[in-house]
Amino acid sequence: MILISLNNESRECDSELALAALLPAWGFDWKKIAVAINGDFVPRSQYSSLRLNAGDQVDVLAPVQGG
Amino acid sequence: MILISLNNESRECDSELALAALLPAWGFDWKKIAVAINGDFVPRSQYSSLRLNAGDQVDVLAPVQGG
Amino acid sequence: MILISLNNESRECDSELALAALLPAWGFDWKKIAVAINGDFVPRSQYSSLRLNAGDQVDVLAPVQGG
Amino acid sequence: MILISLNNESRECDSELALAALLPAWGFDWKKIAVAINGDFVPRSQYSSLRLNAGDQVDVLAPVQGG
Amino acid sequence: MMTPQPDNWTLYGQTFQSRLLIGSALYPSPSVMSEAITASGSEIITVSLRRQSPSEAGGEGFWQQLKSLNKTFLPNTAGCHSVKEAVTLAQMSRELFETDWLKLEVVGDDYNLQPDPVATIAAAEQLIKLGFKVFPYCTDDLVICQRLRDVGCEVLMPWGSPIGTGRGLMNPYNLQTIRERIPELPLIVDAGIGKPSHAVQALELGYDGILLNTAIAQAGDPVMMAAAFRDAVAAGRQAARAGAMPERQTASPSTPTLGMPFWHQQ
Amino acid sequence: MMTPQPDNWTLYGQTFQSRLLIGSALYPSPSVMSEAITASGSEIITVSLRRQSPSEAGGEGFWQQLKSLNKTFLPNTAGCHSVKEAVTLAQMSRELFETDWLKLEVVGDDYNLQPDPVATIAAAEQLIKLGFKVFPYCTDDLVICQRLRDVGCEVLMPWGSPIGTGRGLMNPYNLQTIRERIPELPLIVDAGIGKPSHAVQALELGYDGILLNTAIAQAGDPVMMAAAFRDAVAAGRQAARAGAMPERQTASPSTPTLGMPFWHQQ
Amino acid sequence: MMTPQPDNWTLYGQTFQSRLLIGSALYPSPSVMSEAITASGSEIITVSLRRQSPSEAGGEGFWQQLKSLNKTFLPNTAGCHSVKEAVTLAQMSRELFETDWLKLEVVGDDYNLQPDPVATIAAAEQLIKLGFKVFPYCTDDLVICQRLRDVGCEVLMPWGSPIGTGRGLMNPYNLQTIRERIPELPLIVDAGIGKPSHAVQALELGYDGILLNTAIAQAGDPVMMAAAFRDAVAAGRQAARAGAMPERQTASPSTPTLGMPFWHQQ
Amino acid sequence: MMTPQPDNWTLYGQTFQSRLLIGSALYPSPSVMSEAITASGSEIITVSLRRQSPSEAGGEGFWQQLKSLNKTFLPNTAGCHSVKEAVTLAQMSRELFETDWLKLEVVGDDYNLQPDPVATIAAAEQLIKLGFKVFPYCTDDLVICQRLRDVGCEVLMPWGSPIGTGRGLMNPYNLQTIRERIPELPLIVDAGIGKPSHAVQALELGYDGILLNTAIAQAGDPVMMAAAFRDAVAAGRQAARAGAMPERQTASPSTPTLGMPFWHQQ
Repeated sequence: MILISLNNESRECDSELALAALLPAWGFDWKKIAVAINGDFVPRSQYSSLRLNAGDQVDVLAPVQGG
Repeated sequence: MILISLNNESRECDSELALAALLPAWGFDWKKIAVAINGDFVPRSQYSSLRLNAGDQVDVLAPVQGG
Repeated sequence: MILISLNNESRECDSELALAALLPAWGFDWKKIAVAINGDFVPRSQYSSLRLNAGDQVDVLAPVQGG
Repeated sequence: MILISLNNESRECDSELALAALLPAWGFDWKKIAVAINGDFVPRSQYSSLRLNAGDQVDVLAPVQGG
Repeated sequence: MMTPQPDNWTLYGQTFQSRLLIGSALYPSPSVMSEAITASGSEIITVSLRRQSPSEAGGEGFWQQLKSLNKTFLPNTAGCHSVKEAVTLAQMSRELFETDWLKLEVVGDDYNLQPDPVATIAAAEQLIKLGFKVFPYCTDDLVICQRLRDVGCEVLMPWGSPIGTGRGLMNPYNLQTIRERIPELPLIVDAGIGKPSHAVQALELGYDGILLNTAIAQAGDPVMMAAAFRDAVAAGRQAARAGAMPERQTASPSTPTLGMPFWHQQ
Repeated sequence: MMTPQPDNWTLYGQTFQSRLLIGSALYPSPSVMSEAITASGSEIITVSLRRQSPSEAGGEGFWQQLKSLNKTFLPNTAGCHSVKEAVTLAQMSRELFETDWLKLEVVGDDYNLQPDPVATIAAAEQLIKLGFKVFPYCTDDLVICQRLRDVGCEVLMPWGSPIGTGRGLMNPYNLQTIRERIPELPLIVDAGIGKPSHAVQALELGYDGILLNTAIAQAGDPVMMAAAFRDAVAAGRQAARAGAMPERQTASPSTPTLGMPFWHQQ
Repeated sequence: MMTPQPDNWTLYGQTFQSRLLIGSALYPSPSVMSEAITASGSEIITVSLRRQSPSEAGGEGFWQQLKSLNKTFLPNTAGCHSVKEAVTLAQMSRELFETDWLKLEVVGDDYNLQPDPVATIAAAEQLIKLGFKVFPYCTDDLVICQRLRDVGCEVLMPWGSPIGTGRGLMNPYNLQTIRERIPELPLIVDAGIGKPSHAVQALELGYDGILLNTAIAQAGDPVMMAAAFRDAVAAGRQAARAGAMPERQTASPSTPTLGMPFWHQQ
Repeated sequence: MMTPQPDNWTLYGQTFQSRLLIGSALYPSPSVMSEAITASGSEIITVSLRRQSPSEAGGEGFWQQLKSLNKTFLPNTAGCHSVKEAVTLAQMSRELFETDWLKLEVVGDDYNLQPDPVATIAAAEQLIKLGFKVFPYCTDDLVICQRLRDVGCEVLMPWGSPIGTGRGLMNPYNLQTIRERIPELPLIVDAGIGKPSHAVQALELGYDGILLNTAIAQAGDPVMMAAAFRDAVAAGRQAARAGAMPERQTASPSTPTLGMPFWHQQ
């Protein structure tokens, strides 16, 4: 288990699991969100292969009102 | 015959004739004009009785564009 | 004695006395004020002769700041 | 002799002479002007050593009104 | 839902939908005039009277065409310089146009063509006694407006700026003061409107309508400009009813700031 | 004749009728938002991205409702303070909203929330290389606008005044200069619009459209205000096409002076 | 050379240097009032009359202090709502202040405290027959100003904006029209001046002087503000005499473009 | 008491009394230039460099005359369109005028002659590394001003309006924002000042000084206009220090209402 930050809250997670597995575990539907890690965009095509490292800053964003 | 002013042009006219007779003689259709004499309004009801005096200033007005 | 209004406050005064006598009695220095009675200006020249009537409205004014 | 441009007018000049010699020859008092060659500033300290090359663009500037 | 519920207004007991009163002068041609008036959606048209020379039937052609539009006519006393002239011309208008409505104008100065406040009040008083329904053209002076109300005017028409200048609302502060102090009467900005934005501004200030002529008649394309003003008064009126946001001194974001990414507590 | 012929405009190859772009934030409720957007006639809606906590499904409800309106979406980068943040957020928006359109905002100061001109140019250049169609939010600075054009922006969005202030067009002179010097691109006034009269003024200046949010969302009646702005942009656009009368220094009468009665030559 | 040649002006036959008329009210203390009046360089001070209760000698102290400044006094009729009140108060002022000068004020509305144009004209006419030299406080209405001139006022004092608002010149266009149409009389902007820039603007428009009170008396530092206004009227007057450059639509360089370096003909 | 206590300000460690910086161009004659500069009380004069043809000694005469005034000179880079040109011209100025002061101008557009914000920042950064004391001429953009400060400019000179237009302060809101957000640096309004009232307004906003040329040089009487601006900056500065009354929405009387006569309680 490693410690990462999810939307600025620290979380433990299994460093063996790919993002594709972590997102549903965290309660996200990948079709309704977009992801950045450490300030870099992560396209959906990488979800299945990408694994997190300790201390990673994960941003999971969803649509909101905009002006 | 007396001398009067019609719309600021001097005219001779027969002092015996009423306005009702003068207007058509001058080429006016009374239904399409309004009349003032010496700066006072003359209602149509008076056309048949009213006779002019020498020096009278007659204004015959018709509709025009307005702002 | 009669009842009059002095600067909108009711006062008793002796109807026999002239304004010239009343003003000092009321504490006014006539050189430093101007007088109106019932809304009309009363020049100083009349102070010695003028006597009040019951119900007179006396205004005694002095210089103040103005804009 | 080489061909150079002086304040955007073409001139012939002796490639052997230093700027310190050319300026008075051109009628300039070095204390009252400043010089740039090919768009680069040339400080007075270099006048005695600096020689021109064919095609050099020489700007000789003097004080004028400014806003 | 897309169209606001009917929002009529009343002038001397007569109800109208359009808040645009329009003049009939200065158009490139009578047919453009008719098209522009129709495009404007206006229901009230100003007209006037001038000396008629028997020969020329031009005036009459104009009048036949205008009558065919079936609008309400508002005769004016433009050009009158005295109470007497205005009263006489008003009486002639009433007989010929068969209406007791009157746009009262008494010119006070030939340079800025502004209304003479004192003569306008005197003329309004006489005309109201004679049974006229007076629409007084006046300056943006609260006290003059109050006096016109007190002699019996049931609508007031302060200027935006001098007629024909197209400078819009020279003094919004005065116009706003009049609106606040005379809430009970319909108020119309008359004269000086040059662009649709001026008309919108007038209605945003709470004015009930505007009266203009030159801005449409002298536009590059009068018919399209008439449609522009039709939409402008609709926009301004809805804005006044909807209630505009307050103007703020400092910026504030529209997009939510909560949940902004890439920011890391430490 | 009463309705002007179709007058579309094109943004990055896509054609639209409405000249009003509208934000989706700050409405009293989602249903009012939908009604207001519909009433505005707008075809382009701005949206954004924020951190999502799995628990709350609120955001999603909003997004489902907005999608159902079948409008074109313009994601923004509101709140970003650096080129890097803006570029990352842009890429996430492209994936999630499935559009390469982007309203580029890089905040330069947290007090007036104005765009950072230098960072905006740098970000625009990167994003265009990445294939984005950039709508840059910028100040009313001609040279900044020219540089944004030169890096490949095909539309420019100078501000009217700081976002959320509702102060309208602070500097019409600058906006007019930009219009005159950059005739080849569509120009949109973004931010600062507080009232319909501001919107009309922008289009009278020759601007192609306006983008606003607070003025409608925070109005007393957002739906009616949306209709007011719908009519305002129609009015302003027609005014620009029709060509307004020139503003004059001195008055000139609309009613003809020739044939004025009661005047006697001597 | 550094100091412009003497540039006096004349009011009812009396000559003055300073173009600033100043009120005596609203100062934090009598001593600040005296200092401020002195610092302002003003030669004409407005005063008034109110009911005196024998007890309080406060008023008298003020008056003794003011008299010691040896200025010209201009009594006002502030607060009067009718011709009758104004005429009576004027007569009392003449006797007590021993001057036939009078600043005529007849309030027309208690909200904006504006002068009543009709009553002001009537009162001016009566007072002039009674031998007064009337300084009428009026609105910025050309026709009202002309009537005041016609009844014998030899100076006119249109307002800048409502008294005490400090909004400056609400309607420069009207003020300029009055200046152009009434070149023969001295004109003073009275009321509404809030800052020295407003005073400069009034004199740049060709006005001969300004009258103010609150802007100095209620400033953070009334004495320094008085000096600011002293310099402001000097600046504005010299500007009017010197003749300002014309305002231009487009930029033009001040530094010569001829002989610009680093530019190479090809 | 009539003269305010000394109120100096400091630019790059040098102290001055006058808050007016003045240009040396566009005067009808060199002697008028000298008289005007003297009358203005200005202590800092802007100058420039141009190509010198040996023949004409005209430039030299001008320069001798200007030197004799013993003022501080501020050379400019007017006309430069690139960082390179500006840096080279700056170095030549430093050698010839024997000063490291520099008014940095990098033209961004030949129509409005506005500074190029991006190039101005880059040039300022280079010049400061080369030891120059940079006075950057910039637009009224807060973020640009902050960046100029961050690269080491110790004074900022945002424009009022485009050079030579005399339009005054086009955007007081922006200028005020810059003043509030950058309290630590002296701020000078450069370009666009047309009348003394504009100068007063700038100083009332809290600006430390103004720089102008055309408004004086092209006035009908440049010497008198110079004196007008001398008094204007004095007025504006004192106003800023004294603290102006707050602007009010509604009227309030200056003359006391208490003790108003002719009023009878019942």
